[in-house]
Amino acid sequence: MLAAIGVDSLQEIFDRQIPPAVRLGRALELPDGLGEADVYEHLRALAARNTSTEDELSFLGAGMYDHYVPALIDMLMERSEFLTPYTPYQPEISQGGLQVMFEYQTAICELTALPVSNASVYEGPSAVAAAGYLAKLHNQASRFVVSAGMHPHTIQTLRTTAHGYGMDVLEVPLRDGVTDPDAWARAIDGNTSAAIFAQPNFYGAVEDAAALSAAAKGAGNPVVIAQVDPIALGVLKAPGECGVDVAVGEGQPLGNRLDFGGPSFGFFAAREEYLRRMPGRIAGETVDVDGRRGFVLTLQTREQHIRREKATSNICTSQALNALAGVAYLTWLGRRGIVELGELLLARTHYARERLAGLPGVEKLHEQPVIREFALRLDGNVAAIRRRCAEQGVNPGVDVQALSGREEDRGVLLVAITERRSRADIDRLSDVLAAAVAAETDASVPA
Amino acid sequence: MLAAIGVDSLQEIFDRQIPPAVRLGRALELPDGLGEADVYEHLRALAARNTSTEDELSFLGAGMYDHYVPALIDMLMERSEFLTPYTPYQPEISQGGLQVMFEYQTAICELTALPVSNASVYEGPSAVAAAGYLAKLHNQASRFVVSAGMHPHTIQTLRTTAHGYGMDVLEVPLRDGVTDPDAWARAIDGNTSAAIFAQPNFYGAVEDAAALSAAAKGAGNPVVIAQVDPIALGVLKAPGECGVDVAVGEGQPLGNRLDFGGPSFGFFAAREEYLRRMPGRIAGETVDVDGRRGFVLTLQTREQHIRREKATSNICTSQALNALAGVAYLTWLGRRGIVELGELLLARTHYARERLAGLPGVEKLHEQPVIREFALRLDGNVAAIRRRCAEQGVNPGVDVQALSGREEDRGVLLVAITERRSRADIDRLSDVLAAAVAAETDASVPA
Amino acid sequence: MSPIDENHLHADPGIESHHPSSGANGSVPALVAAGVRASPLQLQAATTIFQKGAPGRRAFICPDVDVPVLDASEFLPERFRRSEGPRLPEVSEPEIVRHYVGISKRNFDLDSGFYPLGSCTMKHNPRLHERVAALPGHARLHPLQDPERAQGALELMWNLQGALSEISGLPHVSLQPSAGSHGELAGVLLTRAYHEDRGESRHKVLTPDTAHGTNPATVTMAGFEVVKVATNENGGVDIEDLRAKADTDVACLMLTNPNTLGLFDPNISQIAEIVHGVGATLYYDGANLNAVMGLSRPGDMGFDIVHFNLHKSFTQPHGGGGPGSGPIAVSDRVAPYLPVPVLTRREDGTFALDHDRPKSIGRLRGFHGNYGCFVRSYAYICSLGGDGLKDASEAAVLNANYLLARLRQHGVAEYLPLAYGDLCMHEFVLSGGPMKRELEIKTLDLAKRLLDFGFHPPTVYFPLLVEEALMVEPTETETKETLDAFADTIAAILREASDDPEIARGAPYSTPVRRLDEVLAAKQPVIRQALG
Amino acid sequence: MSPIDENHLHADPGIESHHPSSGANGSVPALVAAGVRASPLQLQAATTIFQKGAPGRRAFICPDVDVPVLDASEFLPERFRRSEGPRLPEVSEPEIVRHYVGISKRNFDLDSGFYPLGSCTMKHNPRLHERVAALPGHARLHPLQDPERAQGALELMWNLQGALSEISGLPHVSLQPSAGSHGELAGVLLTRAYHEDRGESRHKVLTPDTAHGTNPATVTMAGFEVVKVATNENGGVDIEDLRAKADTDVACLMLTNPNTLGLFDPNISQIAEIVHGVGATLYYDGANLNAVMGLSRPGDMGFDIVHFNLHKSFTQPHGGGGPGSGPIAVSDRVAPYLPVPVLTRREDGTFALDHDRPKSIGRLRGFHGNYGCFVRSYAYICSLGGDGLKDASEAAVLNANYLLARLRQHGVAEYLPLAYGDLCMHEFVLSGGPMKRELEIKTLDLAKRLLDFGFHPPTVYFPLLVEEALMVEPTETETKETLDAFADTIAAILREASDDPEIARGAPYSTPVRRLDEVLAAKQPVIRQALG
Ligand SMILES: Cc1ncc(COP(=O)(O)O)c(C=O)c1O
Ligand SMILES: Cc1ncc(COP(=O)(O)O)c(C=O)c1O
Repeated sequence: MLAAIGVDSLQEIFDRQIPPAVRLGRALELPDGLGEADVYEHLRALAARNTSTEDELSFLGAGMYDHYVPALIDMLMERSEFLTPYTPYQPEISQGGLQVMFEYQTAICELTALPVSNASVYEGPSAVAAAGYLAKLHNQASRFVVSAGMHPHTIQTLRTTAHGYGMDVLEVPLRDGVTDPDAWARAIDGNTSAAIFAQPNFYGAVEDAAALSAAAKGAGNPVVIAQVDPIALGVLKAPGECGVDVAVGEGQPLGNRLDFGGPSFGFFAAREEYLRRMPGRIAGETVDVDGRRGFVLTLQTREQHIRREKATSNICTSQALNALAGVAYLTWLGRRGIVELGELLLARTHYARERLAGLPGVEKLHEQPVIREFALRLDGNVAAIRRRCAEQGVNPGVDVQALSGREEDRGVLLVAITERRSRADIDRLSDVLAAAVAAETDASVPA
Repeated sequence: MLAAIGVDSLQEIFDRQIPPAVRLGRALELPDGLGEADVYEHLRALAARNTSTEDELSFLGAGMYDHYVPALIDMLMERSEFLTPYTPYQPEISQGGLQVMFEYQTAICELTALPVSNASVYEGPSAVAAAGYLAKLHNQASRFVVSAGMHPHTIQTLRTTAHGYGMDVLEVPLRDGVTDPDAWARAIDGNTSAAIFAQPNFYGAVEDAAALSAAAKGAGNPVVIAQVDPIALGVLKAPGECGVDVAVGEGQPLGNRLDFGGPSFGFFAAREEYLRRMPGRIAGETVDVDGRRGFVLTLQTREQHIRREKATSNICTSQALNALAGVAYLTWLGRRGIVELGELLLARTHYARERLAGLPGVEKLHEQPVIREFALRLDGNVAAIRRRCAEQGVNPGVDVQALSGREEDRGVLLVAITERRSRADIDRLSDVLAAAVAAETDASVPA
Repeated sequence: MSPIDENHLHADPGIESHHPSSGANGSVPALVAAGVRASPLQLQAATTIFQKGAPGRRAFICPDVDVPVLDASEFLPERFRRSEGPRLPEVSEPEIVRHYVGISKRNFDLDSGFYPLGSCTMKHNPRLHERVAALPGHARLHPLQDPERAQGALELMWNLQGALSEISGLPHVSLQPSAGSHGELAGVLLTRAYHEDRGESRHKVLTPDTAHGTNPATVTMAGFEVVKVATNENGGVDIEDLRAKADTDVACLMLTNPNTLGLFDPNISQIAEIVHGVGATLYYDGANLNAVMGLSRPGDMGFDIVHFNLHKSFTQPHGGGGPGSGPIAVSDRVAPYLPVPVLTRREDGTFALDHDRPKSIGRLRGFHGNYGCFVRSYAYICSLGGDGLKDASEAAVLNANYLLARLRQHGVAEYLPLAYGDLCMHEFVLSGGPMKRELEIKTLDLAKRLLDFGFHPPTVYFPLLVEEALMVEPTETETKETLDAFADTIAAILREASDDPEIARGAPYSTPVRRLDEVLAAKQPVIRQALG
Repeated sequence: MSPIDENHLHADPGIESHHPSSGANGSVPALVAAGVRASPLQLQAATTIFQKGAPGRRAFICPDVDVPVLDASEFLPERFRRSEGPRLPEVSEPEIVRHYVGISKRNFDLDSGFYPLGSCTMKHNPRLHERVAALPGHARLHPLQDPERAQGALELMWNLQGALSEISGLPHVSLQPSAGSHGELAGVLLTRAYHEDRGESRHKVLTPDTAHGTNPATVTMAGFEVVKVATNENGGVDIEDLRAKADTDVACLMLTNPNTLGLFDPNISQIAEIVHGVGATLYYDGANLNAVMGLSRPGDMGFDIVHFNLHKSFTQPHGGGGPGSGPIAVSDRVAPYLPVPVLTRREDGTFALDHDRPKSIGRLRGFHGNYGCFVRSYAYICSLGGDGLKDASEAAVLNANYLLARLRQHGVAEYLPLAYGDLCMHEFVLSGGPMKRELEIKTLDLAKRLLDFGFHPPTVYFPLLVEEALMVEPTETETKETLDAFADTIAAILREASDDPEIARGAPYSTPVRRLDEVLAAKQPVIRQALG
């Protein structure tokens, strides 16, 4: 090979290109390479030091949920044909991936009752930020108004990116567990670029989405953006039916593993008028020279590789494989299944909330309807109570203040229910939590 | 669908065919069906009640070994194209599976240095029985002479099947850990259909295969059959170089999981003259009508579906997928790797044997060379010693008497080494075993 | 990882040019003219892994020798050492992956299309089963682990035994046999032991002429003589012939019910009476169990011994020819002879393995049988439950009858009449005799032409007593749409043949290879890659 | 499981005949004439999952409602309820499997062949990585698990950060960004925070005209103005132009080195000096890191901020367009602004997440980043070790130069000259200008013709400043045989074009679909399946 290149040594190739001053004159200080079995053992040992949802009875949620991932999804994601290709730049040999995107877009449009969807963005919170950027491009107004009921990570992400292009972010507080409608209407005006809320909100409460949308439109002309939980959309009025312009969300609950937070995908759907400002890939239908139906990446003039500094987003690699899991999961659930699942979660979540709120030292944070998750206020130190539960193999949920850093969240526990948490599991949680709260109360009472 | 069939109900289809007397007039008494997540949980709970080689430091062997199975093998075995087809009856759409068989046969011929191989039989012990049946068909003589150094399961399996067609089985005892050469020569005569030994033998010892073969041929005209460990063949003189006629063995060490004993595969190789008496599928090369190279199942006139009662075996479904794992593993090891692995096992096994035999109350069962496994004699109750080790998370090996039921195996422990058991692991075994033997000795000494 | 090695680095670029190419991309296919569709798979010459790679390439990285190394002959005397190692391939991991992924694409499979292979029960293989079988507690469990520390596995086996017992209507189960024919061998050896224990030596076993080849082959291997029983005009056992042949030399009658014609023998009780009347046992080949689960039980029909094909009725994937699993269930009188060990449940609910069975026929293989298959089939039974299994059989029979009805349409039935019967159970057998005579294409041609349409053909030329037989088993996991498409395709091929039979005779055209010369393969067997 | 349902049972057989067919087998393809090879994939009309199935079919079996059910509106008032559920597909599990397995076969992928897509580093994806990522301790770990009970995950992240730091020569790492362009956004926002913290408001960011599209797009999104820097005749940054544009309004210069021409900029130290001289930061687009691992470090070249593409250099599989992961490494002066949380190691060796970083730019997404990708890339780094990473880069550069040499042969170089330079790093860019003029085929035609030979084409029409660009990146995991075959195929296509350019212009012929009408797709966008 060297002879063909016309050099005497491999070194010569580098010597002729990299100036000595910037050459690394030493070996990298990294451990020696290992054989496959040893790497496996090392990574297995690390995994063993994590307590997964397989190792305890977990009620953690707050954006990512321990739903069952059907085995066929693993199989599909591990097929070389889906796992290893790049973005489908050559459509003739990428019809599989492109058709998956097209089907995925169809499923997201159905879920959200909105007419257009892209083929995925990174994940939930950054999807909201991406929607905000769409609003900025759309109306060049100066402020985002967001409900304080959004996930703290979402608000933080939105602030980070909005700061880049000089946009203000104004938070509207909650009242009785949901976005305060008066404050919401007051906050929105002609300078509001987007009005953004979560459905259900971070504390599990179902917002009156239609009312929020209408109020926003009444108070100005913002793009109304909702961050929605996709599983809840089996029973919940769809964003498209509530006057929402752009619906985005975290796709993990749809057939994606927890993976300590990623990779998953963000979904992004909108009204028709926003189509040409959407970020990311969009697959579209067309025909080949022989008239066969086929799919291509379309409307690429929105994208960075064509439009460069004028692109609607800088996104390039997104989350195609995770979106495949998403559409395969929705297909697996099916038209009836998604409704049944929603009803099951409603019933179990209601049961769990009532049962736990009946314990001494435990009360509901709010009375709003909940679907898959709910917030409680505990009489005692949440971290300490959670530690006591953990000793019993139960993770009772998220310590909200630890996540949000907000003083008003002190004592708040967020409990998530999935189809994997049976009534018996909920009863066990109830017993363990009751004991933990009682013990913590005793411990904190000076003798 | 019923209208097309011309019946009024599904029931009618059965009523018209199954006499009432033999209809099951009730529901099956089985638990109700479960959703996928619940079945997963149930099977996971059962798995959790097994102590696997992932859960303890295990030196179990005696026919199946905890070698590392490379991840690419899982991927290949889970590909629909390999996992779900039937036996390749339609070669034009089964070239993948047929080529795998052809490559597998090539690899087995290379391993054994014998010119013909079939595409797999069930597993190790029944492979020996199948080889015995080949000998019976070949020479119609009346007796199998087998070394007592064969795996007890092998001898039992051979006896079970030989009894069916009225064949005697005569065991030749060991001397100094290997087949007694004098007894071997004495046992074999003109009525001996097959002379059968294991290499290495059940107690880990390397037999003088060439001498056993020559002695057998000298004393009669039996088919010489060796049951060989495939991993050991990286360093050990191959059966084909030792005068062996038929070499068979358990394929599990080649890229197959332990799976509590199956499925794995048995390999079966022989000299050319036995080709037309081989059991099972054989893939052969040919061309298609356009002259393209292709593969088919060949020499099918040996098989049950063509020859029925005159077939060389009744085998139909065998172990194609496991054989795929086998050839993929051998490919992964590669020409150099299989030798390196053999040398590593030799060195570690030697180290382990010397180290353990140096412990008080522990001695070598024999002084013969060993490759991957060795037998020790413990001063104390093996079951009790093993229990003590298990409490420390170490499984020191197989309690031979529990397996063989033979009185002379009392006190014998069989210790297997793989590339997954490092020197540090062996040192740990040594410490734990030393303590266990000492404790057992103390406990059994009357106070 | 990197396939670049010393040899390449310094090799003259020309030096390796004689090397066979590396997979899909390795060869420059003949350029095809514009507008002509080339099938890329056909353009790839089959190249084995032994023809790929280069000296020094590898995937496995051996752990360092971490113990003292002596003179090698200290470990193993020179005379026991191999002079030259086996000439295994020398390839990097990427090459291995591409090679096997590449050749996998030359396989048709159940996940890719309809596979109505009669007698094989090609039902969908749920992926859950692969997931649970791969759990380390199952997959990395050593077979000689102490039973006390393998209680989950033993419980699983116990539960599976119980389910198989309930489904078959026979009280005792052994999971040991490795596949159907291994189960047959076990069953016939049990029969031998049963008679021997009673001091009888019987030397004949009856099998109908419709029997699968493994039945007579098993009989011979178990040291018995095969006696064939005729089939009557309805496709069932010819009772008169049976009566004539059933004497006290007969050890056993082997039957499958429904039989290989897809027909349930209405005389089954009478048959059982005749066989039991002469003191013989009745053996049930369970390959066709998918027709009757929860509907009719072999034990209730009078069978003494049953084998199951977990890889058929209980959806263990076929793997291109295995693994399978062939458990057996038996009646009380045969139970004492079951293979060792026998799984038992102790008072305290724990499980143990009983080796102390003095009348046992012994072992049929190492360890406990194909446990990995048990896991999958047990998962299947848990998923479906009792009612689900019955639903599955009902749907299998419905699908078969619907497809049969569709194939009795004008344009098909004239050429491919149903061989026997009217309705069928889970499968049916057509005769290609009229087609051969009138359209001048054989069943083989029809089968090969089906390949061009993405269908796996039915089983062909079996059972032997049907001329140009075509044995169709759709299974319950196929949709009506698929059945319709298959029926339409058969009709279309027959129409095509009536225009021009050469098309079918030359088929297939679109497969990775076209019709292969099987005679050449058998005459000059090349069964391994020649190595340089 | 069974796709048979009530509806079907009683439906007239004709009723569903209007339903689209079920997958590979569902449609009766037009009968092809004998002797003509039809590509089976071309015969299948693309049918989406929404066009399959039938009412009532399903895969998911919902657990029973095991809690008291109230009046539904107790749970959720009617006005919040959806009137009609989403019209998701109604299909059984076997149909889902066949559908997606079927369409997967319409994809080309890295395990199936050579994929020299420039700038994308399509190196082999070892399967070990999928195995370890799937371990429940990683895959089922909730992101809000208490750090105390996720120490294995945090240690893995810590180790990965350390490795990336060592490889880049920059001391601080954040793993949070989701892909390369997300890393760019993080980096440019860091630059903004850095300047703002110093009381400066700079509004320009420089990018060379060879830059990847994400660079300028990012600049805009982060609220800066893009200023282009020219490329000199050697393919490097035009120093004079840079000097002219580098003023105190400039916040940052974004560069990749080697650049998108595959060339290492010999003036890199001088460039850094100029940029730092005006107080700006130097940003390293790490997409081309595969050329220099263990050989040269961005930190040592003077870069302040680097992003990595774990899905390129560190072999996280691309998944047909993600997931990826785009960690960043930064110098001390940029460190205070890193996204929260920052991973820290306590005295006792345990790990914690620090949210208390007052100067932080904040979060860029939820949770910790794409941890599943970290697992894979960390496994890769463990497998290769320091030396192995260097070997990988060396082999990548060797392979690129070898392939370049092979393409400079007679019959190719005349038509496809190297755009800039002489040697290259891990990739190189050819110009199809002469080919277009002399053979009358465009780079696009050459690319499409390659598809017929089982090769993925190189990146085309990028970088923009090269006429009819063809950007070739073979990576280190390809064999010499593959490179030779690719070079031979390019030569053969050019020869073919000199005989008849129409062939390439009409290509591809053998792919599941042929050239697609992209204009139509954009003009009348159909971006979802119309539902009945
Ligand atoms: C009727 C019948 N009996 C027995 C067998 C043999 O079963 P196996 O292949 O599992 O050995 C088969 C397999 O095709 C069969 O169809
Ligand atoms: C040079 C260069 N920069 C940046 C990117 C963007 O990376 P990502 O796709 O991970 O966002 C790419 C991806 O193709 C690239 O090639």
